[in-house]
Amino acid sequence: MSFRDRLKETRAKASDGFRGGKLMSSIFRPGSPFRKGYVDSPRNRSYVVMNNVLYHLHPVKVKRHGVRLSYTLCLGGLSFFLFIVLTITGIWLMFYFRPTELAYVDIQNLQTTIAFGSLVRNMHRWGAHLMVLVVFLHMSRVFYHGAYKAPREFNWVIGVILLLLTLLLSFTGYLLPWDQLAIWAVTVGGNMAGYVPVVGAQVKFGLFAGLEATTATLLRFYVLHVLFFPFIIVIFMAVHFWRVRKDGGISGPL
Amino acid sequence: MSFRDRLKETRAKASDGFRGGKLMSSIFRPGSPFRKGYVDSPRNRSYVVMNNVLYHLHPVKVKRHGVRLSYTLCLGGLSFFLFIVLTITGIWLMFYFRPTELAYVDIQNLQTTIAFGSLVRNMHRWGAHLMVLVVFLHMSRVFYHGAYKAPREFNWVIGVILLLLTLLLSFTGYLLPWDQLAIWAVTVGGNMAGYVPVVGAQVKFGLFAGLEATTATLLRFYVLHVLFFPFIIVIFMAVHFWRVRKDGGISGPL
Amino acid sequence: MVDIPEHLLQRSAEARAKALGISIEQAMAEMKGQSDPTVISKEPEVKVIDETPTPTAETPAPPPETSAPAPAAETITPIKEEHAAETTEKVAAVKIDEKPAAAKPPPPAKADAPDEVDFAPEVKVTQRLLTVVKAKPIQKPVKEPIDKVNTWPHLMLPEFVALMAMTAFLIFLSAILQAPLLEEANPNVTPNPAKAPWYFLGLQEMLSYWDPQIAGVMIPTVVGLILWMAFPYIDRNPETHPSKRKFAIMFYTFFLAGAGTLTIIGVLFRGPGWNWVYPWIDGIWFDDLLDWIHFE
Amino acid sequence: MVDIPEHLLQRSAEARAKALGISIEQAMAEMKGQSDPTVISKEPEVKVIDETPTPTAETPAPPPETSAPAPAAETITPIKEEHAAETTEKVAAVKIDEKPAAAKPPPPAKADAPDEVDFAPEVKVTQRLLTVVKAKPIQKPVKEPIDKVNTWPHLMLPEFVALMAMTAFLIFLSAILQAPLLEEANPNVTPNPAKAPWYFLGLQEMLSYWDPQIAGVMIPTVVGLILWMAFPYIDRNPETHPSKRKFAIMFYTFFLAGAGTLTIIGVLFRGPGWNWVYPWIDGIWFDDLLDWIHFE
Repeated sequence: MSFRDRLKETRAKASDGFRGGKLMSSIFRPGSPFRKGYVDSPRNRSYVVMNNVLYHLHPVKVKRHGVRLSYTLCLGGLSFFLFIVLTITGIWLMFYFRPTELAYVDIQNLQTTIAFGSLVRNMHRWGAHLMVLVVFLHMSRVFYHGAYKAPREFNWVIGVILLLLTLLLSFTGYLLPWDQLAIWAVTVGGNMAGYVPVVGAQVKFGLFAGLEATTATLLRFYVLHVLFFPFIIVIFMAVHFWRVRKDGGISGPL
Repeated sequence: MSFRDRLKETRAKASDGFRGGKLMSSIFRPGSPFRKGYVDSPRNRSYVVMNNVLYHLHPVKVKRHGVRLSYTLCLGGLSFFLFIVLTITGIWLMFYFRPTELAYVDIQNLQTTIAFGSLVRNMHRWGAHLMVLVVFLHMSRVFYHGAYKAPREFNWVIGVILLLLTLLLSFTGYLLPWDQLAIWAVTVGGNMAGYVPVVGAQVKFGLFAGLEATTATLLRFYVLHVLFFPFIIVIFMAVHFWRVRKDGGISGPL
Repeated sequence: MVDIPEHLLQRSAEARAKALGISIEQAMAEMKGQSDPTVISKEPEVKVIDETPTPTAETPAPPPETSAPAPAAETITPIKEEHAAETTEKVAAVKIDEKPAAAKPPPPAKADAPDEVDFAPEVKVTQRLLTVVKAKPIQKPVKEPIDKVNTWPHLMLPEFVALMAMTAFLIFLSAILQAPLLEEANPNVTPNPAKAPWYFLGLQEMLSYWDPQIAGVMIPTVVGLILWMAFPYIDRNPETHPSKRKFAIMFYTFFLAGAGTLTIIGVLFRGPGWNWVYPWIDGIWFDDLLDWIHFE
Repeated sequence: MVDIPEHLLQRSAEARAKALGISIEQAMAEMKGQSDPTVISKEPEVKVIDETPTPTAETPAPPPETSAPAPAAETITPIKEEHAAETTEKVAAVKIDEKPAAAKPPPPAKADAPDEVDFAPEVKVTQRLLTVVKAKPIQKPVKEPIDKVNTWPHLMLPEFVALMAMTAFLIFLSAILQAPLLEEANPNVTPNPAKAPWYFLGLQEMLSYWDPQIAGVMIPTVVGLILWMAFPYIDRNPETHPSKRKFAIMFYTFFLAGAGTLTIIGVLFRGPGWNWVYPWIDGIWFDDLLDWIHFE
């Protein structure tokens, strides 16, 4: 036996000992590829999904037609993924942003002096536009497949609420760069709220934190954008995903 | 039949029709008390837990000894509940707070001019202290019951990480009022990080966003406090709760 | 005591009456404990059990239990309640198919789907035969077996590829297209035109036709929210194939085309004073787009 | 093809050898398909199946299948894989307990725990009997049934009461105790003493004894994080009752007492220049506490 073979064997044994040891088997649950003796068996394929807190959003088995990319186009999953990307880039951007008169200067600094600042800002902005689009396409796909029908009626309602929250998130984020584009787009949008019968003026005042878009509006939109709406949307997303499972998974083939 | 009886019957019928109708039965899943024909049966008792996205964090059945208040003292549940309370009061406080030189003035305004401002601020502060205490007590309870033993070893590790994140959340929040108490407590804490061998100076610089606690530190701590650490802790909490279930629920009786 | 549904009791009583040669009412009274049980003089004929009922999740049938104080040799009691709870409504259908030639000692058959931890202990026969209910399924299983595949790897791999593709696309887009940043906000200088974000430009376009109360409030609220949310409750047609729901498809497509047209007009064809312009003549007046042209 | 564990094959071969009067090696070879099957001249004696093995979740035993190319009349193949997936590791133990007198047509017994939607179709016997493995359970179920109660209402009601009590307590506390707010932050005026938040005061107290490298870095990192996290891997004692793990209990209690003492000293007994003071003589120098005394 050559030295190289022996080295290989020792390494394999050490790896097995580590992967079969107390630490790894307490961290990873049965069926994990990181555990010793993982083989590709139906049981382990089930365990991979069941024994991971993220993957267990999926059922262990899905209808065959649901796997075809052309059926769902992955639009629901992509919406969720874009939300995650926006959360991470958003948190990063927050470290360089103050929701005051300094907001515009902060964005300028971000674009010019912070490493990757411009890229991350672009990702956040285009990602937000993409998310509006993808959520809307997801909704259209669901409509054309008639997937809103019993027993999925209520999940459609939640879906519409999620689209609304996505629009609100995008709209409140629109003001944050505090440039002419931001302030006037939000003014146009906020003025629309003023046309609501009876309570229009109050709604507009509440939205703007005053009579027009000022730095008070900026702070308000900032908090709505970074925490209030995300908090709400995460709750609705949890219910949405959960209902998909409970209502019998993806809707049947056409 | 008196008019009153007939009214009662009509109302009961209308209520049944509504609760048995398409809307309510699409919103609420079987076993919900809001559906028509709910009775207290073992099946419905299971459904109540299974068919609710929040309650389904619990198993359908729990070991009898785990229900006794004296066993767990509800400490884990209370930690989670305090986190929720702190999230809600925290979002509310954010609407009146700018992480700049104006922070101190904002807190003063909050206490003097904003309705319920003082109460909510107190709730957030005492709630945070309570959470540190409750999480620590929860951990001690788990230790004394030996509940960290196999197969729960890894959940103990996650629990220690959760305690650490709780401390970090509390510590970063400590700076936000921007008074003498805040800045000097954080200076003492941050200087400790400077004693780390080799990378001490870098860690301290990263924490303070400079050489000492300034408004740049305030912004950094603000973002860490309101979004970064909460984002991390929620992920670990999800894994923690999920592992409690997967590792066989609450640990056995002594 | 488990509550036995009337129709099951009835069927059980019929069988018992036939076996013992007594009236159905008498059998029923015995089974309800209101009368002394008839003494069985001869060995009761044991019937064949073809199938135990398989309740579905949506309309759960009560467990077919025949419990009675009368002398009985055997009952079939699938313990389903517990199990249904664990499998999230999917009841394990336990199927027994046995054809014993004769029955000197009646062949005991016990189907048991126990709880997660309660391993089935040694079965002790504590009851004797009252009667064996002829097994007509209480409800016929009508669902067809569904063709399913494992999520891992058949769903999760395509998903992973989609996520990676989306990430690559987003990073590529962000590298070549610079997000707009105009001059600092100035409430005293109104740009002409002031346009909303693109997803609201359809609405803004409508605002130029009708009264704001209608175009800005009524239409988005009633059409955009209430009608959309209520759609599953309005559309009572249970079909899902497009050829069988032409109206719904047509409705949505019209809506899509209308919203798309309005948005495109708002983005591209509106200039100063919200007047009609041609983007290839007068340029694009949507600020976002103006800036996109400056590649990084 | 399912991989049959060696010990099962062995047991099966023994049974077959005994039934047919051939050597065990021969039977093994036949079952592995390495030799032509022995022609069965007489009706094989059918043995009684007491129990199918009930694999537990932690150490799943392979499904006891006896599949072979030899002529076979019947096999018992509980389909567990699928079902285990659905019930989250809790395998439904299907128990069959039958004692047919003799076997003119061998009594078919098929236990089937199907998937959530696949209702068991009519069973077609497609195999003949190779041999019936005498049913010794592969592993004995050792777990005791656990006394359980429904989460709703027995756990959720106490939880709800606890949450309400906590809310009431917190609101009460917030109404009577005003959170401290000193003068605006001023980097040029250092308070004496400058104290950390209370949960770090034990550390700060230690800092006054030892070098900061030890007290400020080594102890919190090594004791506070690494040792604590690694505790389950260090403590190999499987007992949970306090009387059987006295060392661990003692260790934790000492740690608790030490940390508590240091924290109390840091909060109450340290004044200007981190010198020892008595709170009842010199007052409390922890700013939080100072302020708590001013009730709203």
